[in-house]
Amino acid sequence: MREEINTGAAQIKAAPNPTLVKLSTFWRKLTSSKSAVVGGILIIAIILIALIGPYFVPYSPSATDTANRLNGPSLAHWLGTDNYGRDIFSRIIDGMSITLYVGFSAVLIGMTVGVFLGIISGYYGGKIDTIIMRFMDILLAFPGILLALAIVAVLGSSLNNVIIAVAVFSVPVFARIVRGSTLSVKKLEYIDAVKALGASDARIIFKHILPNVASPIIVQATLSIATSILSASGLSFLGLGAQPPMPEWGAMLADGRNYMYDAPHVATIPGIAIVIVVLAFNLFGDGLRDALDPKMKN
Amino acid sequence: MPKELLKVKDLKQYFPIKGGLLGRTINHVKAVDGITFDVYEGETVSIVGESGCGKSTTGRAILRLDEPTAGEVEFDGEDLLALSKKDMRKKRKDLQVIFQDPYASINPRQTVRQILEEALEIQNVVPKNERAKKIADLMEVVGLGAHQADRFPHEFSGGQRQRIGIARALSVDPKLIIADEAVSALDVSIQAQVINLMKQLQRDFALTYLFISHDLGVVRHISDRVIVMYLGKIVEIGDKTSIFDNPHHPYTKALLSAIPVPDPDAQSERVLLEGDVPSPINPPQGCRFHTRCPFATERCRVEAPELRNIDGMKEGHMGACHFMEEIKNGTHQVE
Amino acid sequence: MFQFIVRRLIQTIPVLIGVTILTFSMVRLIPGDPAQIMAGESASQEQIELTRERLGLNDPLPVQYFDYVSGVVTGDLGNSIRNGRPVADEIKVRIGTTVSLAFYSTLLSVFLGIIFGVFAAVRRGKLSDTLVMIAALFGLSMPNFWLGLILIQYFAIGRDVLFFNTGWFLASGWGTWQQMVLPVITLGTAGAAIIARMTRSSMLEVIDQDYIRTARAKGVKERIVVYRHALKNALIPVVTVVGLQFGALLGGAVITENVFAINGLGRLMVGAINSRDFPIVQSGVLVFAFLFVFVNIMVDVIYRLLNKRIDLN
Amino acid sequence: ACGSSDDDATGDDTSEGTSEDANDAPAAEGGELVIATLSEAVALDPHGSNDTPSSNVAYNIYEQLVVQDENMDLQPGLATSWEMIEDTVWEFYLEEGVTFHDGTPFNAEVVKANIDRILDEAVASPRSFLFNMINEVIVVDEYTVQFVTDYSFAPLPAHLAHNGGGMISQAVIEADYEAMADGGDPGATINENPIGTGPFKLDYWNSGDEMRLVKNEEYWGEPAHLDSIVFRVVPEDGTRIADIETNVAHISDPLSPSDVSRIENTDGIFVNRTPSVSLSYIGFNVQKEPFTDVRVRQAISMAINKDAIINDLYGGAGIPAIGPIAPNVFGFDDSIEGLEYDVEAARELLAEAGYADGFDTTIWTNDSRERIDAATVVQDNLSELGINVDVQIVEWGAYLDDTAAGEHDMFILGWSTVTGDADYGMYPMFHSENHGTPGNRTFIANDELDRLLLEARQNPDPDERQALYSEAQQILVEEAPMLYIHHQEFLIAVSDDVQGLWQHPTGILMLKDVTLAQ
Amino acid sequence: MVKATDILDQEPILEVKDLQTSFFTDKFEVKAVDGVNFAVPKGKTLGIVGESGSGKSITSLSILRLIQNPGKIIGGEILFKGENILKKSEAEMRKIRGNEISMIFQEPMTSLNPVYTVGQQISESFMIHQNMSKKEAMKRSAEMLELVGIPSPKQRVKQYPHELSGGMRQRVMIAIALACDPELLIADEPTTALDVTIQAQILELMKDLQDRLGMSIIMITHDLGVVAETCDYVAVMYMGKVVEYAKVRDVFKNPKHPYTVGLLNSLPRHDIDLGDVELQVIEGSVPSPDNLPKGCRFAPRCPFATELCHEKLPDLEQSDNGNQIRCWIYTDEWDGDQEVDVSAKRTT
Ligand SMILES: Nc1ncnc2c1ncn2[C@@H]1O[C@H](COP(=O)(O)OP(=O)(O)OP(=O)(O)O)[C@@H](O)[C@H]1O
Ligand SMILES: Nc1ncnc2c1ncn2[C@@H]1O[C@H](COP(=O)(O)OP(=O)(O)OP(=O)(O)O)[C@@H](O)[C@H]1O
Ligand SMILES: [Mg+2]
Ligand SMILES: [Mg+2]
Repeated sequence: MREEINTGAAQIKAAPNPTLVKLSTFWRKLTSSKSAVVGGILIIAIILIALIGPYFVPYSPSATDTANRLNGPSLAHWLGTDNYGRDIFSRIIDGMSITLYVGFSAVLIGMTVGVFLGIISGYYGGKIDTIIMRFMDILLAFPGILLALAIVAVLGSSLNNVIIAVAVFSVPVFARIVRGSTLSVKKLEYIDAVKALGASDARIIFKHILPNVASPIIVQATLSIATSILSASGLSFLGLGAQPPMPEWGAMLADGRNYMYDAPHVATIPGIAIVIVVLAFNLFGDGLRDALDPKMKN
Repeated sequence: MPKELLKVKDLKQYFPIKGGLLGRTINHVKAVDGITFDVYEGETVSIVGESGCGKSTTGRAILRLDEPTAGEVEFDGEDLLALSKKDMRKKRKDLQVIFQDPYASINPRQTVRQILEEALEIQNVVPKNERAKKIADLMEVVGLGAHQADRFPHEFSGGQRQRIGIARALSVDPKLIIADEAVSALDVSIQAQVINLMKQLQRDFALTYLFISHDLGVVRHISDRVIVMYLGKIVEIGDKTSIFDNPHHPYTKALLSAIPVPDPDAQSERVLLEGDVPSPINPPQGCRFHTRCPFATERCRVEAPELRNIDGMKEGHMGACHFMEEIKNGTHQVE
Repeated sequence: MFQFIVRRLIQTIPVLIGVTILTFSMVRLIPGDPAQIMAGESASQEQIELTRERLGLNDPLPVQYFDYVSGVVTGDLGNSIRNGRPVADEIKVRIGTTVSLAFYSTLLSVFLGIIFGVFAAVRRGKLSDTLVMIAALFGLSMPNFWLGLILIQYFAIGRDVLFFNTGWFLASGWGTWQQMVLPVITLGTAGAAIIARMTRSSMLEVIDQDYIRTARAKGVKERIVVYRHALKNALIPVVTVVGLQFGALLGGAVITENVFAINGLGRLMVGAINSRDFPIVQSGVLVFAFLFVFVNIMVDVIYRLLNKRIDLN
Repeated sequence: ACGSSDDDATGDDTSEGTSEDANDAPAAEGGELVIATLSEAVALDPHGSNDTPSSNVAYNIYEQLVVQDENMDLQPGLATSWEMIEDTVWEFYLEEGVTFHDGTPFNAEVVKANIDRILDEAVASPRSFLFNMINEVIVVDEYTVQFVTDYSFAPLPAHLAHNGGGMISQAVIEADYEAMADGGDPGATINENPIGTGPFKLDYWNSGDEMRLVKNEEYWGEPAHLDSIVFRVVPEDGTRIADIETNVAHISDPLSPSDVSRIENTDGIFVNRTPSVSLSYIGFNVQKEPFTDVRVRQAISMAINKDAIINDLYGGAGIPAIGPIAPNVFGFDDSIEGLEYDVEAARELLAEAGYADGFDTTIWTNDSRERIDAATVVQDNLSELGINVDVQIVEWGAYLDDTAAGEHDMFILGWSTVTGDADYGMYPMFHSENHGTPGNRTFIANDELDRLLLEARQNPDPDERQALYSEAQQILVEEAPMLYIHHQEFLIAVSDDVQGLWQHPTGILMLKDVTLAQ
Repeated sequence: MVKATDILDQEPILEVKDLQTSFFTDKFEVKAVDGVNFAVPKGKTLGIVGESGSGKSITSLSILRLIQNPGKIIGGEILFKGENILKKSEAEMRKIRGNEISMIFQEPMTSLNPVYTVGQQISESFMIHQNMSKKEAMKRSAEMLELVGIPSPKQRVKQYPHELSGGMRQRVMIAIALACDPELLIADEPTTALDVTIQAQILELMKDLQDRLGMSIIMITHDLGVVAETCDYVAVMYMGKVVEYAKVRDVFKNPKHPYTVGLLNSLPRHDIDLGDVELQVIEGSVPSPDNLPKGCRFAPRCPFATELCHEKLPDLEQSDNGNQIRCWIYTDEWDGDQEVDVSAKRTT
């Protein structure tokens, strides 16, 4: 057939494993995106540091040295010391994993629940939609602090419960976004085509709608990581966040609040660390979104 | 007389319009408003008409992609509308659909193989270990070549994508295929390829087509019988030659005359219709075409015409106009 | 349009009822006894019991809920447990402050967000685009208290920071423009960042539309193409974000009010939560929810006014 | 009458800063003093609130029968003198010719009405604990009043000096009762209309924001110098500092220890330090393993470097505590030796108790900066003994609930002996009758201690009382139900323009004799 | 090389010479328009036909210099009334756009700004080019709507695009385009999105307006029926190049290029019955722009292609009937069957 010549842009003749093909195109696209590469390298670095960094830090992250408190950056303490004289550099490194854990898990939980509710709402419409979305409205209109207090009251005060509380705030955001996208995706003809093949609702939702509402989810998720870390730290003043001496960045930031004038580095350094992580994930998220979009040429 | 595969009786599809203080239904879009026709095994029936006249809605209602408001759809002797959701899913093996938009009608995230595999899996047409072969066969049948199975839709041209859609429809060995504007989006040179393919498949697999199109050239080429719709109603139905060479309804005539002929010497007498198709929310009383019909009389404004056969029409050729005889004889008087 | 607003208001009722139930049960779910907190660390048991009785805290929960809701309906929000004042008065004196704080901050967010969003979109892919978007990420990840304190240091105290005194504004209170500038910036920055991102992507979508090409084909100047033809369309999806953003602002107002010593609803609420001042918390949440819903109805109205394609009914 | 002699003493005493800078600017009558405070007053009914911000305002509006000077010694207030005429009867002689802001006279009837109100269960005053030993108030004549107590209660004058004993106009009290009869909340009328005999009157109160007092021109004693005082709520530390640095406020109360150096380095502002009558402590739940073992409690007490906490974290604002009461409180005995900081000895004790390898435990604190700081250092210090401490910050409401229920291991709290008498500082906290909410959150139950505390509060003789309290303190040091951290020092930032200010050891700002430089 | 003006009987108003427009994507250059030549006679209509992606729209946008990033006009000349448009400043260009050269786009739904009224959109042209006041412009807008046959124009000017039907929107587009009496109207598939009965109305209207206003039209379409009905000259494009440029009758009656023939052959017709024969097809599809054939662009799909065709790109040459064809068959270098009859399959 002549068409072979015409469409032979990608010279794949034999038929290798389709998942491999998918993965390799995905990889090729991902690595061809500048932002994905920069973001990816940053993320890998962050993860590596989070994993092995704590074994190489110069000081114990919880060792207080009250005689040397609130010192600015110096050779001995690269990023200075905090109000207990603890080495901020060591704490940043040591707290990386817990911070990532907080940010990630909160986003993951909020996203999972929100996406689920949003898809159900958008796909089925009608009463289900009304009920779910009204409920989301209630959540949105409800002050987060109270919700967090109540959750912790029921489940007890632990970092994990705080994560749940933070996740709950982000559910309506995801639900709204996903519902909107679902409404437009479900109108596409290919959804009707698989329906006409006899596909069940579950198959349509998970195999056909979900992947196609992925991009806004990715964008929102990468942004939410920052807000989740910050919200979690905001709760620590209610005694709900990370407990001392846990070097969770949000808590470090909040701690630094009292020394904003004399020793602004105590709050600024964890703040910058959060921004770097957020930046890394956003860059990567942008690249990921493009790579997941098959319409973008490789 | 060949067997009737599909019998549609008095099919209605109303879409609710919400509004008012409590968001209740305050009105309906009467997209399809009581149409009746049969499709015989192995033939191609086309539905033509202007945009919004209810062609697609008819197709979707038959497939139960939207649940019809009223009417009967009998397929192969079985009432489709009475089936449970689950039984309907099984039944879907026999009725397939090809859509207009070669870009929107296949999931951009699946390779051709995955698309076909999924279809086979859903209806479990062939055992798992034979699926690869079946896919390869299908690819050859639609002229794509088995080696292209692992590519993504965006790596194909529009015509090729439409072939993927056809392969997907064929994969479950259906009896009836509803083709909703299946070739409208394609360039002429590609369109011809796909039309030829569809005709060939019909011969090879004894398929029946319900072919929805607004392109009368294509319709004339592919159909055995033609249904002309206007604003949710059938205005004329008949075999292809009757409709094209001996149209009786004024709308059919206007429609045929409006199409530009690719021949600079052709001197057609054009019936120019005034205005646009009215809204299906509040369709005109009486004959729905009367607002644009050059022959409309008071009767047309009040009384809705029935489909009927008159002298000089072939058997099975029917029009829905009060004045078919008069117009034909040239004795019609517009008040 | 009137019908639409009325319908939206009716739809609000279940939401508000949901909010009252949720608040009511949550306040009672959280540990901490208002009587105990009021009495302090060193109060006798009888003392606390007496207080509980007086406050009606010993009634069965459904009775308490009913009392509360019937109070709300008849306009009687009860009295604060902490200081005995009528809840309605406590809310009345603060609501204007919080609403104006949120309003000006929204205004700032929208203004900055749109300017930067358009700027970045027009320079898509260029260095300035990247820089603006990175700045937006910074804006998003900056905690309010941090920004607030930094602004106070630099622009309220302002001494020794630059070569001249930059103490142009005041650090506390609300009323004069010198008092309002810093809190509004503090509260509005995150929103500006979000709106900038939204505006940018929305602009990028719109700028490729056919009608933009039509405008250019008419000979319209590029600046007018961008600001008149493209922006008005690009704002349509942005508007809905503004509504949600307003909700986030109300939440964020707590911290800003605290930092700038602004006597607003947010601070009242946090104080009330801490002292388990149930009547204030319940009514405060309701007011917040009502504000939120009201603003979102307004946003919908604006959305519909902007988006002529949507039928008003 | 009582005020003037104190004034001179305090004037010198307050701070060198004042006198030095005061010389440049002439002090003058009048002016408005602006105080930026952390929290707002809860109520202006002195019987209806129990918080320092309320006391700070109320102290200027209402007066008590007795006042305490900066050494916590009792001085005449609205009463010129007093005596214990029987074991259970105190007689007070009142100042004559004093009128309230509303013109009504102050007399024995008024005193009776006030005390009765505090003890009235319907009012549910949070201050009733101060006077619940009073059985009856007897009006002897217009200016003589007797208090009959259930048992002999020596510290009664000290209790009457507490600003919970502030005298409210009888007319207002009656109006308040009337309002209560109509379903109003107790104290609501008084809050609206706070009428006392004090040197200032309420001008307005914008809830949540600011409150203004104006001078009482008809004051019975020497009138105040200031025209008015504004209390503004500024919750954020940094913002209060900004306000004083930008001359928006004259006083920032309190000042965080971490900001002391900044204030000291800024021209025109100084730090005012005042030793307090309060204690900050880490309590052990003595009914919970391993704190049931006194050796464990002692070991922990000895392992903590209080000096480091005070000097490094609190900027030296306070003195290390030996026992529960501060040096300026009646009953304090400076001969008692505390447990010394000695990590080695602590290690040995712990080993003796069978915890050579330490153990895991938790320490609770609420969201107070200073308490979290202490917890963090304690956590680090104890890790040297192998004790693994999990710090948990608990929200205040829940904190009070749960510590009262005894769900804690270790916890950090404070106690202020506002009466300046050891009874207030020790009876609620250590008597086994007061487990839980009333104050004994360590759940210590020691018969000997119970006996001493009871006897000391009922014995009319100061010397005998002192002896009893010495003994009790000795027991408390040895038993170590809590780790006594420090008696803090109040820190406030004050503008150089402010002269004649001093702060009471209970934290109340003394504003009557303040003047502002023009 | 031949000149595009050669086949015209009239003065040209526009002459496009060797126009080249490319898109520079990250990986490669897409030569969307690759050396296009044609001319538009005064007062007449030139049709441009070709498959999707052949460069019709990019050609027309190039004429108005409305190519957006990453596209760029990289060569050639566009002579409008003898002046090279490509040499003009952006400000001069704006004076031409919507004033001397106007354009109608394919999608009437998306080509009108949804947030402005129809009147506002028409009057903008008047305000820009004729300095009219708002009020005056609005009045003229209503007159324009009347001109394009919209009933009760005074009310219509206040309506938004979504309140009008597709046919009416396209009339509005025409009104916008005609507002300033342009000398050249470019209509890029003006009826593709419309129903046949509406299309007939619009085509009728355009013909009528051309007769009355005497403007020149470039009619871009892929519908050969529309071409036959409205055009005087036709340029057939394939992959960024003109392959046949001829008088309209010749294209239909005596097509020369195998691609033109293929197009005509593959067209199903409603006016004649072909019986049950298969449609003649052009095999294959348009190559992707990043993988252009080396020789003749059509060679991979051409039933007559020879070695030469695959190797070398032919020029646009004058053929025996005076039209211009880009095909080796009509040249002396042709190495295939000398007797080849390209048009023989046509069954009309
Ligand atoms: N889900 C729906 N809800 C409301 N109205 C609908 C819905 N689907 C279709 N309609 C309306 O029903 C009418 C018929 O639509 P349908 O899609 O069947 O027309 P069609 O003949 O296929 O037109 P086209 O040629 O444009 O595809 C139209 O007026 C359309 O607006
Ligand atoms: N922004 C762009 N980036 C890259 N290539 C482009 C871009 N715009 C157009 N092209 C390419 O330019 C070529 C010509 O496009 P053009 O729009 O002119 O086709 P057309 O003939 O008008 O087709 P249609 O009939 O579909 O409108 C196409 O191959 C297209 O892929
Ligand atoms: Mg359709
Ligand atoms: Mg085009």
